[in-house]
Amino acid sequence: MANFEPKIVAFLCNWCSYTGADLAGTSRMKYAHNIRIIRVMCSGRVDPTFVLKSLREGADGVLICGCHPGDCHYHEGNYKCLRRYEFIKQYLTEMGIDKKRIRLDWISASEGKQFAELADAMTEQVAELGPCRVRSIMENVT
Amino acid sequence: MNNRIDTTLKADLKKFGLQSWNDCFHCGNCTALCPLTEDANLFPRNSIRTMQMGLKDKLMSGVDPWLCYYCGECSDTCPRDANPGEVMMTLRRYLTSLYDWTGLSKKFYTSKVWELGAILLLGGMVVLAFALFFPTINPELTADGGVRINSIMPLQWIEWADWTMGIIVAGLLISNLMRMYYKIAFGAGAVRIPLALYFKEAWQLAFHFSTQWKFSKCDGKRYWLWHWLLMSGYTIMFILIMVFLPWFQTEEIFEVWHPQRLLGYYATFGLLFGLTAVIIGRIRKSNAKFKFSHVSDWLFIVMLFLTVLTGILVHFFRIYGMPMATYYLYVAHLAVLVPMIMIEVPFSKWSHLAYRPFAIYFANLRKAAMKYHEKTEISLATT
Amino acid sequence: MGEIKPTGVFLAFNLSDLNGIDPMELGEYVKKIPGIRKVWISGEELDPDPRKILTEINEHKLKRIILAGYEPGMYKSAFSYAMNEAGLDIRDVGLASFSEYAVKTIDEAKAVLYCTIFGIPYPEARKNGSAIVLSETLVIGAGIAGIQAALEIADSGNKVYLVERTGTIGGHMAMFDKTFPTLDCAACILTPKMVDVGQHPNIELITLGEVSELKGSTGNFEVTINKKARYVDENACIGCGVCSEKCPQNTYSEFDASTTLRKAIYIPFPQAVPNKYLIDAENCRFIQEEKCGVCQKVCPAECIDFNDQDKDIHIKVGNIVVATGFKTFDPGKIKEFGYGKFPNVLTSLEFERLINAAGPTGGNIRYRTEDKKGNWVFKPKGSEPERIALIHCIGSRDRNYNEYCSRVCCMYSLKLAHLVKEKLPESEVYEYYIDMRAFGKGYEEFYNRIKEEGVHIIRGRTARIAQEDGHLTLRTEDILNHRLIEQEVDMVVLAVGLEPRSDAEKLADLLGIKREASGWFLETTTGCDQCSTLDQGIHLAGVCQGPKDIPDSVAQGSAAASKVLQNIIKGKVDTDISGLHDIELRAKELSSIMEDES
Amino acid sequence: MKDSRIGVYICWCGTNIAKMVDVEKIAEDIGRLENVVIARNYKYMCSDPGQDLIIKDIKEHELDRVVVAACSPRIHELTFRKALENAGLNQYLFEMANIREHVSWVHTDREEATKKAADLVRAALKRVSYHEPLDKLSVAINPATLIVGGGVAGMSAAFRLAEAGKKVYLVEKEADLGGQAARLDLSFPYLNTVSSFLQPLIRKVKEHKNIKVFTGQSISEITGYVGNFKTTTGINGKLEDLEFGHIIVATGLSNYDPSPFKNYGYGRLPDVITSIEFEKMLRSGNIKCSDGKPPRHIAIIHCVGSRNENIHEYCSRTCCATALKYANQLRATFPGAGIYDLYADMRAFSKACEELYTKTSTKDVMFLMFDPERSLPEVKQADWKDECNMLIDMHEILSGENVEVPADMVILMTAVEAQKDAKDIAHAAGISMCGNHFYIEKHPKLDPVATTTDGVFIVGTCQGPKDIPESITQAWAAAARVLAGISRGTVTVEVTTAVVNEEICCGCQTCISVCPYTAISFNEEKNVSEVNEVLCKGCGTCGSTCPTGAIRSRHFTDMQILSQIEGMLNEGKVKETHKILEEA
Repeated sequence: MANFEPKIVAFLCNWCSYTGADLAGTSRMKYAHNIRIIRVMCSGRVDPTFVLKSLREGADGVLICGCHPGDCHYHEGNYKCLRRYEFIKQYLTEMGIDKKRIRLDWISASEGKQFAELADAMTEQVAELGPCRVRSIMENVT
Repeated sequence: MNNRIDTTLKADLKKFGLQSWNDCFHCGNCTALCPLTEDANLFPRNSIRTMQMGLKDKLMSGVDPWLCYYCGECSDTCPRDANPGEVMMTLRRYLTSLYDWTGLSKKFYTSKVWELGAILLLGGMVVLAFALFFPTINPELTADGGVRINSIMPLQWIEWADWTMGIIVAGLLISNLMRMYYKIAFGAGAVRIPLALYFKEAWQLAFHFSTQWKFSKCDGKRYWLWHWLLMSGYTIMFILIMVFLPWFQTEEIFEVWHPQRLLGYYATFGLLFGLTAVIIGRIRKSNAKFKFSHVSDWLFIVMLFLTVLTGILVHFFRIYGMPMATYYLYVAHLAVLVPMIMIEVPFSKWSHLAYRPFAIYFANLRKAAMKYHEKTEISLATT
Repeated sequence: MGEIKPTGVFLAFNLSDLNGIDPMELGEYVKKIPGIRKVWISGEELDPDPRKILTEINEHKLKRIILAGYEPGMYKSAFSYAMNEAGLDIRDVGLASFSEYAVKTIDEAKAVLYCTIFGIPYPEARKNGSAIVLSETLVIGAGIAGIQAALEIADSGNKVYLVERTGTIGGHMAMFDKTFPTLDCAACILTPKMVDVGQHPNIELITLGEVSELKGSTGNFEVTINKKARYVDENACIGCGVCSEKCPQNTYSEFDASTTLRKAIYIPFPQAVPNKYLIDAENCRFIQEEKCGVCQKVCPAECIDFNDQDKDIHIKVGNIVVATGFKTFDPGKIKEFGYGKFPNVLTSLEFERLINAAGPTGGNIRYRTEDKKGNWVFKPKGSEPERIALIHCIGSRDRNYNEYCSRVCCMYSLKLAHLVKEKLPESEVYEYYIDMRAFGKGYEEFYNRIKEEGVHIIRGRTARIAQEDGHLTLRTEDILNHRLIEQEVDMVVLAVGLEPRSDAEKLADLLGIKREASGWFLETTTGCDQCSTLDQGIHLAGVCQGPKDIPDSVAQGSAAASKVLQNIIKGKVDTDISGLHDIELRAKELSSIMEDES
Repeated sequence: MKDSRIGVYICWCGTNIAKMVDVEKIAEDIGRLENVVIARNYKYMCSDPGQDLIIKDIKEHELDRVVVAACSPRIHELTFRKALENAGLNQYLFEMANIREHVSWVHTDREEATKKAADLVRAALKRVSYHEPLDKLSVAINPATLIVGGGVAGMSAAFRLAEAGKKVYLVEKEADLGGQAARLDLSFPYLNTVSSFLQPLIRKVKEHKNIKVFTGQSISEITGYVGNFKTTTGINGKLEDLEFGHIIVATGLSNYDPSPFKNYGYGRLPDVITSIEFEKMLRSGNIKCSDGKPPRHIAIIHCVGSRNENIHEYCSRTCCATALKYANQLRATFPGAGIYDLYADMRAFSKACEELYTKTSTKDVMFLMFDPERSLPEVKQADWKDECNMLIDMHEILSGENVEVPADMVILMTAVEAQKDAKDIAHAAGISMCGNHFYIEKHPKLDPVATTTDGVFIVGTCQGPKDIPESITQAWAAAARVLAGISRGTVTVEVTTAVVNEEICCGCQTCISVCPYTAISFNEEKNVSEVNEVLCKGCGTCGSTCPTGAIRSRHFTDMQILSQIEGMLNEGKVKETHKILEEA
């Protein structure tokens, strides 16, 4: 897989993770350009269909970030997300998609650096898996 | 058996010059700051705690107060202004009075009347003795124009008086030391000390007595020097007049470099220098250890100073052949010297000269004993 | 007016709290009041032993006793005991507490005493009509307390001037990494509030400003604020940071507690509010010697103006909230610890920045080293310390420095210990404390948690720190284990206490606020009120009134705001009379009114 | 998807974006796409000319949607929304693409950065076409306030609100006002009389025209939401309905009964008393042992029930200072007596308390330290030959000695604990409790008096142990909140709330179970869920759990986010007759 540039969709909660990503920017931390960020109010809002849609549309990986457990702006949205995440991973594996393509992590508003590192790590992780073939398959089917 | 909290002790200690007993909130700063402390001897804090709780027995069986040379640093940095150094000083006074079986020491420490009274009494007795036995003095000069010092009273007599005094003092000191030893070796929390150790550790005595080595570990080497000069000068002079009087107090005046005079001069210088330093210190309160001066502190200094002064004068008067002055001053000299030795040495401040090295000795004995017991236990366990 | 029961007055003074008030004079004054049978002065006429008091009571046929002084309560129970013995109603033991009303002059003392004798609350007697209150409010200091107060007031639709002496709001809290005991990061919870302040339509933020003059009267203050030159047009600056990149001049960053360097044109920290750059004139080469001026050349928004001048802003306000906060104790004063001599002896604030994700090393704990220019800085690279010691009560609970307890050090030290364990799990952490003051909600639980994390917690104040070949050695008595510890460590964190700001006195004089011996602003403890001063229009919030943790400061910020809102909504505020004579008259009058009612 | 007329604006942000992102190119490409009426790039969109540009275009080209690609929405979303409002367009018909913080500042490869920026813009473009106009919802606030608990905290809050001319209903469980403070003689650290301010306060509260006091009453049930609560209470039988906009809960605390501690012998030994019992003695001036004699030795024991895993792990916060207060009072009363203070850690932290501690130690009060975890002191009867009634065995850890403390009277500094009925109030007002039944504040640091339920505040010791000044401060803090709320008159509710599409709602009630704000209720006859927009915070958790997709969280609808994903990952459709407006 020479110079394969994966596309990764990241869902960030508005209160912690998105702010953290902003901080990474304001403190000029450099990270992989493969991450495409979508803002949701709470990681609890991330619906499994979002993940599937992303893969369907050609994303090679999906990253979900929320507040640290206990810090959730909505008390326990991130726990809900955590449960769903387990389910999605299972589902993906059943569909024959490597569950490493999706990742859930906690980024607080002060953890710009951590976000940058996470972005790089995720990119690497997905790059190793190579491109996700869901889209091409679907297009051949239809 | 639990020991009972005793609130009366502090009242007792106030008489010995305790300023405030309860300021300490036990942060342990003093103990950690002190260069002389070790796991076995966690003073001043521990002593202060024992004092606060009024655990008399523990206090008596401990040597900690004697291990403190009062550099005063703990008092300077104490976050609660609890004055650990001064507390230790007070405890030393208190212990001195405990060791003394005659009970005089306590009297002297706690009542000015008694101390002054005793001093005057002894001084008076000396003068009286002279007045009675030698109402008339016929001034005689030696061939080389010096004063015949011994014609005021035969040297023999003086020597006898000297010896008796020496014996009394020694007797008192030794008996008190025995008591001290007893309390420490068999008091609360005592350890059994195997006989051999006594000899093994004996060198400590001589060493610490002669060098005051621990004191030199305290922050100011300066103070150590002063103290050492004072103490060595005193000891030399003490020995000269107590033991070698005939050799020291001779009719003929030797050359300046003659050991008799050199020793005399050294001792005098040491005393004078040390004293002046201390006096200035106490007046200026230059350092924490000088901030609070108990009556006993002043009395001792003053009397020693007078003794030295009169001694010096006697010396020069006789050299330059001024008989009457010499004789009168000689009487005065003895009149301060005698009470100083009789009271200060066994009962008051100066006794620490004896207690301190012994305390160190006992402390080391105890440590050694503990080590010894550990070893034996281990060996027992292994066998 | 009604007859006063035969009363004895006990003037409870000890030399420490005389405050320049002469008990004798006070005694003379009281003797003249009808109904006063006997006046004692503590120590001299009477040392308050219940038995002696009892005989005195019987001798003078007293029915009532008033204790006056700064802490008369100290003796109260002795008198109530005696009164009870004498078969009298102990509710007739009254206290005229000077500390309660922040009394500092003999006349105030007399007034308080007089009111107590006539059974009138002193504040009541001081009241004298009321004044109209302007709806604008001035908040001095934009730390968390000031921010809170400002937001509360502004949210209720009233204009607030928020004056901050530095270039950004946020105060000390913005510098912290995590907050105890919940460990949520200070920045994340604070910055949203800061943004609110920045965007709030009712808040006029005046940074680099200091109150320089106060005129007018309660309810209608005329305040002059001296606004320092920023040299950057706040409205034009887009916060791109090019200027700072190009600026050649380095100096220690205040925000990073001097753990790192910043430029002469700078922004205190990325989330600063206002998010605009500023030039610090002392270090700007152009302003100092007309050289350089690079920033001006590179600025894309052309917003840099070297001719900017300090200017005075005049405002009229009805209420003033003082929330000027604190400064940390300078441990350099304690020679035993070698702070400033040994590079790896840090203050807690420096360490707070060091472990902060946004700090000099990105949150990695590193040694402090010397750079080429001889500045002490932390470099992200380099080895990690393996043994870290924290020492409590630095400059607090210490009569050589500050006698008071700084209240937060124990907890933030535990927090720091936890953070170290989190970042360097292999490391050994040592805490040296005197009393572990984990008093707040969830604090004790936190303390227990830290203990379980394997932090060595030792009761004993470290006496001195020595440095040999890079290692630091601490000598401490481990009191509870009866041994001495010579602990070798790589880094020492001094839990420095809190102190009043150095300009506290100036401000106090300006606003007529009284101060404690310790320097903190003095509230009137009337009704255990922590916020109000004797002037009904001036209120205290946060640490400037005394050490506090964040929730307490926040609460007090709101509390001060509530008094402000009350004044504003009411539209008027009580004004005071101060003259002794007037107060006497008023008290008499009130007491007679009460007579009629009963 | 319906046609819409979108204007796209790419910001240079000086060089901040332009340096790393080819803004012209993006503007050009985007301009080709469907629905894009106009695509511009400009140096500073946030600047006034930049905003004017948008407003002008909206008017000229009848734009119905706007996308701005610039910095983070957290910085300037509001700015641009206002611009839309000014142009007469609903502010929610706007979307922002963050190409500064998330692109130009974090990447180094200009080409890739440009690509990514373009993706983000397309995503926003797709998303915005699904935006729908929303209006802020606001509810009127009832200016009255209910305060539960007539202790110092409750009364202070009541008085402040009343003074500000607001109606207050003050409900107190006991027969009279005053609470815990009424039991105290003096307050620490200055040892002032509590009654000297408490009694006047009680009088003022009772007499105040804006305060209606209900004593001997408790609150059983509260209905409604912020601004519009209801409850029923009343004195001796005749109930009345109360309506109020805010609730301040100040129910205070209760005292721990130390009987379970066998080692202290409370109940067994007559002269072992609790701090509260001792306060009573102080207030009567009658400090005597059970045998009527004055005590010769008095011992005070700290941390009885506090800092103890088996009873209360927390520290009761006020006992240490109170003990110091007692020590001083005892010393004054019994100059010759032995006073012993058995403590664990001396927590004299409040203003002037450390000084009080110092002062106390100069008054010959003996402080003895014990280790609450290892060995507690043990009080036992003394035998006739000891000159005291009791002896306390303890391990004194500062000296390491086992000692015996003589005592004629032992005062136990008992812990404080939550009210027995804390749960009921919590349930009624919708407050959450922590393990030991103290109420949980909204945020332990920045919101110490609010709760997760809007309009409900907790003040004083019901939230955790506190001294009087701290309680009062909290009370006033809450009062400030209430006053602010009232003077705003209305509470504007997040419009980005959830709404239920009743057509497809299957009534499974999953949403109800996941909602952290109990904002969703079930409508029995319609058999559908209903969202209370006032309570809903718009977290969207319900939306993502709804099996039928009946619940939509406004402004974050599935459609919007899905389209965003789509736009992000696809080259958008290019319109046939594309024309590029050159820059003005």
